[in-house]
Amino acid sequence: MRRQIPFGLVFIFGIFMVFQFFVPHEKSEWVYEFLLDWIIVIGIFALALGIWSLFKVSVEKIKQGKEGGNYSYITLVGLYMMMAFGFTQQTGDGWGLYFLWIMLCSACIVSLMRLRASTDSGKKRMWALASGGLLVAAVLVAIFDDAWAFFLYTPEGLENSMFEIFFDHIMMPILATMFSLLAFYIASAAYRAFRARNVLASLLLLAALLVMSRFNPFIPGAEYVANASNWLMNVPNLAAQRAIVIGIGLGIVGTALKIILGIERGYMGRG
Amino acid sequence: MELFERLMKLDRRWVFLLLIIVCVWAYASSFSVPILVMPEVQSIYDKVEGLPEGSVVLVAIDYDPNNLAELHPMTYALVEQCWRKKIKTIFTALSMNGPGMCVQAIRDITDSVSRDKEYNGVMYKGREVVNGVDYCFLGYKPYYAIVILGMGQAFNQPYPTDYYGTPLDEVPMMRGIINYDQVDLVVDISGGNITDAWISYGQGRFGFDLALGLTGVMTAQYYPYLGSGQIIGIMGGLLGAAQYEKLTDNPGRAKDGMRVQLPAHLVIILFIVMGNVGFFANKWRMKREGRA
Amino acid sequence: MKHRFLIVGLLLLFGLSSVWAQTEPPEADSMVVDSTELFPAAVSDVQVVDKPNDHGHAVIVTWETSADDGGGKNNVLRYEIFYSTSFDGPFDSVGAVPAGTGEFRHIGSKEPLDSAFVPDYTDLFYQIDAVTADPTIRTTSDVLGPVQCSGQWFNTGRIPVLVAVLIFGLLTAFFVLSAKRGKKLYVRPIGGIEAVDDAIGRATEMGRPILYVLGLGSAADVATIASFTILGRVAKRVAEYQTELIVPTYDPIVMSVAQEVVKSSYFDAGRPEDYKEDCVHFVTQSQFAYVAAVNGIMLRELPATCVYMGKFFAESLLLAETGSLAGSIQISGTDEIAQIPFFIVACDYTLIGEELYAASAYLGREPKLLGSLKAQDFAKAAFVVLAIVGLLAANFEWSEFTTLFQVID
Amino acid sequence: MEFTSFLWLTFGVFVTLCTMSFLYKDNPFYKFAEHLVVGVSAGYFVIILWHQGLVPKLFQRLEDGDWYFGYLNSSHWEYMIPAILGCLMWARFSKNYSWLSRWPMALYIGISAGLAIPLEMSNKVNKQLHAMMVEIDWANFFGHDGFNLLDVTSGFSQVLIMVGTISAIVYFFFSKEHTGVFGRVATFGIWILMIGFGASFGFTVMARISLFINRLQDTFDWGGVAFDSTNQHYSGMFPAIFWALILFMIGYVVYEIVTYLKQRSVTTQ
Repeated sequence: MRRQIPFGLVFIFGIFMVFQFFVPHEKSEWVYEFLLDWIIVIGIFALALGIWSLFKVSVEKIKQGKEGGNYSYITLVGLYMMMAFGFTQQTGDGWGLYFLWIMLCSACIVSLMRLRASTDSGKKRMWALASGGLLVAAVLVAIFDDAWAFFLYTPEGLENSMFEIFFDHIMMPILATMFSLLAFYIASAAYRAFRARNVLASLLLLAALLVMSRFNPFIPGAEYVANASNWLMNVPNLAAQRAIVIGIGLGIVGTALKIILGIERGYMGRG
Repeated sequence: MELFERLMKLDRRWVFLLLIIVCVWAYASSFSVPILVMPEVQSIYDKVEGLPEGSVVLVAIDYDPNNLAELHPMTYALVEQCWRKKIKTIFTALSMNGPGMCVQAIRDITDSVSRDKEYNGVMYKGREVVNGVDYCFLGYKPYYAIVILGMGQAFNQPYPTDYYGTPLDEVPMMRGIINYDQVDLVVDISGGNITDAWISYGQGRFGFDLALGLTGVMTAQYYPYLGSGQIIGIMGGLLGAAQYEKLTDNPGRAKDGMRVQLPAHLVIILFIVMGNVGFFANKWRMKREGRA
Repeated sequence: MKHRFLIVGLLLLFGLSSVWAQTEPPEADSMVVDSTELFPAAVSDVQVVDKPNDHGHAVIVTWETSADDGGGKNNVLRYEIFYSTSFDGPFDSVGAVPAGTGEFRHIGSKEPLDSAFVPDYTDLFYQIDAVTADPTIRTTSDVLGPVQCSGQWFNTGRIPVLVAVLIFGLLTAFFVLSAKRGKKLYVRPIGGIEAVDDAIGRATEMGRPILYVLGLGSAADVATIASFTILGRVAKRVAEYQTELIVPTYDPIVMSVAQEVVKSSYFDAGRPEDYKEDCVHFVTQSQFAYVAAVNGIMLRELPATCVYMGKFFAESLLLAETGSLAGSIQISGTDEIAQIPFFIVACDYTLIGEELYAASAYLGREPKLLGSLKAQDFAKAAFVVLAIVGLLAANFEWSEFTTLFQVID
Repeated sequence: MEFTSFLWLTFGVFVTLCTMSFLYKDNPFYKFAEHLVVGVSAGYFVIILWHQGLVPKLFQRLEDGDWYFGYLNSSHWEYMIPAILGCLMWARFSKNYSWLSRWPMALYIGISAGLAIPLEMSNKVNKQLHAMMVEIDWANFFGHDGFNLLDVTSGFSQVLIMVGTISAIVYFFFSKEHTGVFGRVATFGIWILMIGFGASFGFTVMARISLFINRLQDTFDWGGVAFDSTNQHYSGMFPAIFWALILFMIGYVVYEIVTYLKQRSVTTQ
């Protein structure tokens, strides 16, 4: 039963979605939109599992005393701060005890992590007391401070200036720099892999070299190279892409059919 | 022989180091790289250069901030060339965020034209560029296809006033300029599908000279129009912008970008070549040793 | 007699006056023409029909362009379309199209509270104005209608898709059934797939873990689902060899499914006690933060083998280069075309596009899974034949054939 | 620019450099940046998904109901179904009931697999097939102006696209060994694939280097702000902080070099 019902659900909803594509009527469209909302809502509920997993793995690293395990504190405090910023916003001009509250909560998170990570009961008790005390203090601050408030159902938190600062000056620089490392990796990958070992590797190498020289004024016949690289992008590249797209399309349809018909069951656990 | 093996198995951090050094050096220094000018860019330049003083060029600023890096340099080079040669320009912005781009460009270029400067060996005196005399900015209107068609009848039909609210009939430079018939060249600088409307509704119906400035990724798909003669030229991406900056002898951000791009590409090519030299030398040696 | 003169005189006078009147009106007429000349001819032959193959709330209006559009006075600039729910109006403007166009699709909102709402099963009336450069000078057509719009239960424009899906489904079913009956299906060996088992063996020898990256896809992407099957296979071997497995994930649902898959693989291998739930863990839903974390894992845990299967975007090269820095054997497969070149360059084995799906069937080691591969081959063969015939048809102007394959959305 | 903003800007440059240091090797600075960004970005997406996903898709739909009626008196009571399914996902927290979480997972996969079949068939197969049925430009077979095989729109190029596509499809046949004529066509197919891959690799290099130029630009801009005395909030602290970061960086580089040299002398001994 535990396995049959899920496969039944896959079959029923899969078949419905296949035929929905051919039925433009408003009623079928309504069901379609409703089902897409299901997917979104299920995905967001599952995020709690993800955050829990992140917490568990971080604590585990500290517990095992792995090298660099202490960095996990940064992860969880960062996670907590961003969430706190996103749900709060100042109500007047000043911030009141907001930063004290943030600090108290962060300390509470850290002591909770220590609580889970410690093994002997004496330490466990100490950290339990500490986190309990900090939590009470944080709740008290939250109750008695009027300078800021929680906004759960309205997006005021997105305009919290700390939320914006964390986004602009922590997230964006690191993510953009991570992306820009590609400039170096594309160079090292080219150096490492572009060797004329055989015909295929040579073709790959020559095509890449030609396109990379498309604006190089130092090589003879520069204009010809520019035209040739334009041609490479529009003719062989197009042919290659089209062939792959068709194969992928059939591959997706084939795999999805097997999933719906219950032939392919590898994605579902047993027991 | 050891040298060749080393060439093959160089630590990748040397690649990184050389690339960083080259990029930072190229970015911080002010040398210029030779830029190969393609005929499709040259033709735009020649067209503008051949226009007499007092001619009219329509520059359509149809991009928004995310394409700014590639397309802004084209606007700067082209408009500065026009204003230095005392060619009047009409600006339109048919994309939602276009006016912001256009206002910024007008402000910066006005500033630049007010100084004395030499281009291609010709000295130009700095002069005040006056709104309504040297240029007219029409602003943003939705439904670009209809606006493009409307301007074919009369500019004041889709745009009764200019961007700043002056009735178009009272703008001095628009006297005698009724529709595309009085415009000598239309340049569409665009990061989206407005280009298609300029080609089919604008050029296709009214037959004016049309040149395009496009983002790098878009460029390839518009070459067919060049072949069929519907457009007189294309500036494609940073590369096209740099070529235009070179032609107008007005180095800007695109040439700065190319100053980094070219050496960086050369470094990568150099490493590829080194790797292959090492590879073949090694193979040759192995063969020889195997025989011996 | 006297009267006769009078009558003749009157008649003459009348005649003259009529002549005078005739000469006079031309002048008046030319003045009138002057102003009517400004007005373009109205559009003709207008037809309004319910837009087919849709959810309703939409009408297609077609017309013959005005005689003064592209000819005659050539002063039509655009057509403005008006609609009303009653014959007498009032008519609301619903849009405009440039001159030269003879069709307007009035696509309304289906939300009754929306201002652009167009009701179904209600009489609708339309009017079209031919508008000149001066918006006040325009000619309005007669009121047209009534027309009613409604939603359809079948989209005829998508018949080619339905036919293709049905034929392909039948082919798949046929091959799966014949495989079930014991017919041997030959599938040629595929390089990257063979490498998976060797790579796991190598990891065991070296005592280093295996890193399995499911990519940035959600569980809604078929590529990710195909990757789950491969993960199951890998996890089973890992359990048999008692190697460590690390699966950092990008999406919580993917994490949950992957946990189930790995867990059941450990059960299958007879080592449920070795399964640790945290080997499949969640990182973050930000592309490059995820990459930063996975890169860190690679350099710290130094996996012997990295497997990348699923959907990958710009991070493909970042992962693959770091993996090669860590000295891992790398096997990749993605259906994201733009990333295939980077995997090819940086990885030891790459499954190109559909080979990813083939691998999931092939590694399952169940003959019936191979059935869909056979069906895909048949479909590809049919595709090639149809493309060649279609090309010939297009060149010999046999358009009936090519339109058979056209999908209209 | 105010001093606190400048401090944040400096922090941005600092984490940029931390991330950059990964090019050399894994080090404490990279670990700091990595762990920080994982936490912050995870929190960011929780907030975004909450405010832009859960609130409009679920809470706003149910808000006209009462929680003590189980929201069944809401005008969109049917949205309790996804809410319940979402809660079923949480059965995974328990060992004994975790099998319940397969229901929402099955729905998720079933719906998306069903969605994919006709959509992919239409976009990736039917439309591509129709796109291949083109009229070949026989009049300009060898290019539009004289003999020019590199003309993208010439008949020759059209034929080559057709032939290339078909041979690349042949390469992907799984049922037949690549031998004989079939093998030769498949070989041509993989050639086309490789040329295509090489070209798109080479084409991407420029975009990737632009990304690095952007990072350089930001860093140089930061230096500009540090010494911009026209700034009304400018004070001696600006360049002081600039030099502090630069010195810190140089110090770290020197430290790395010294440890490297020490290690080398140990290994050579």
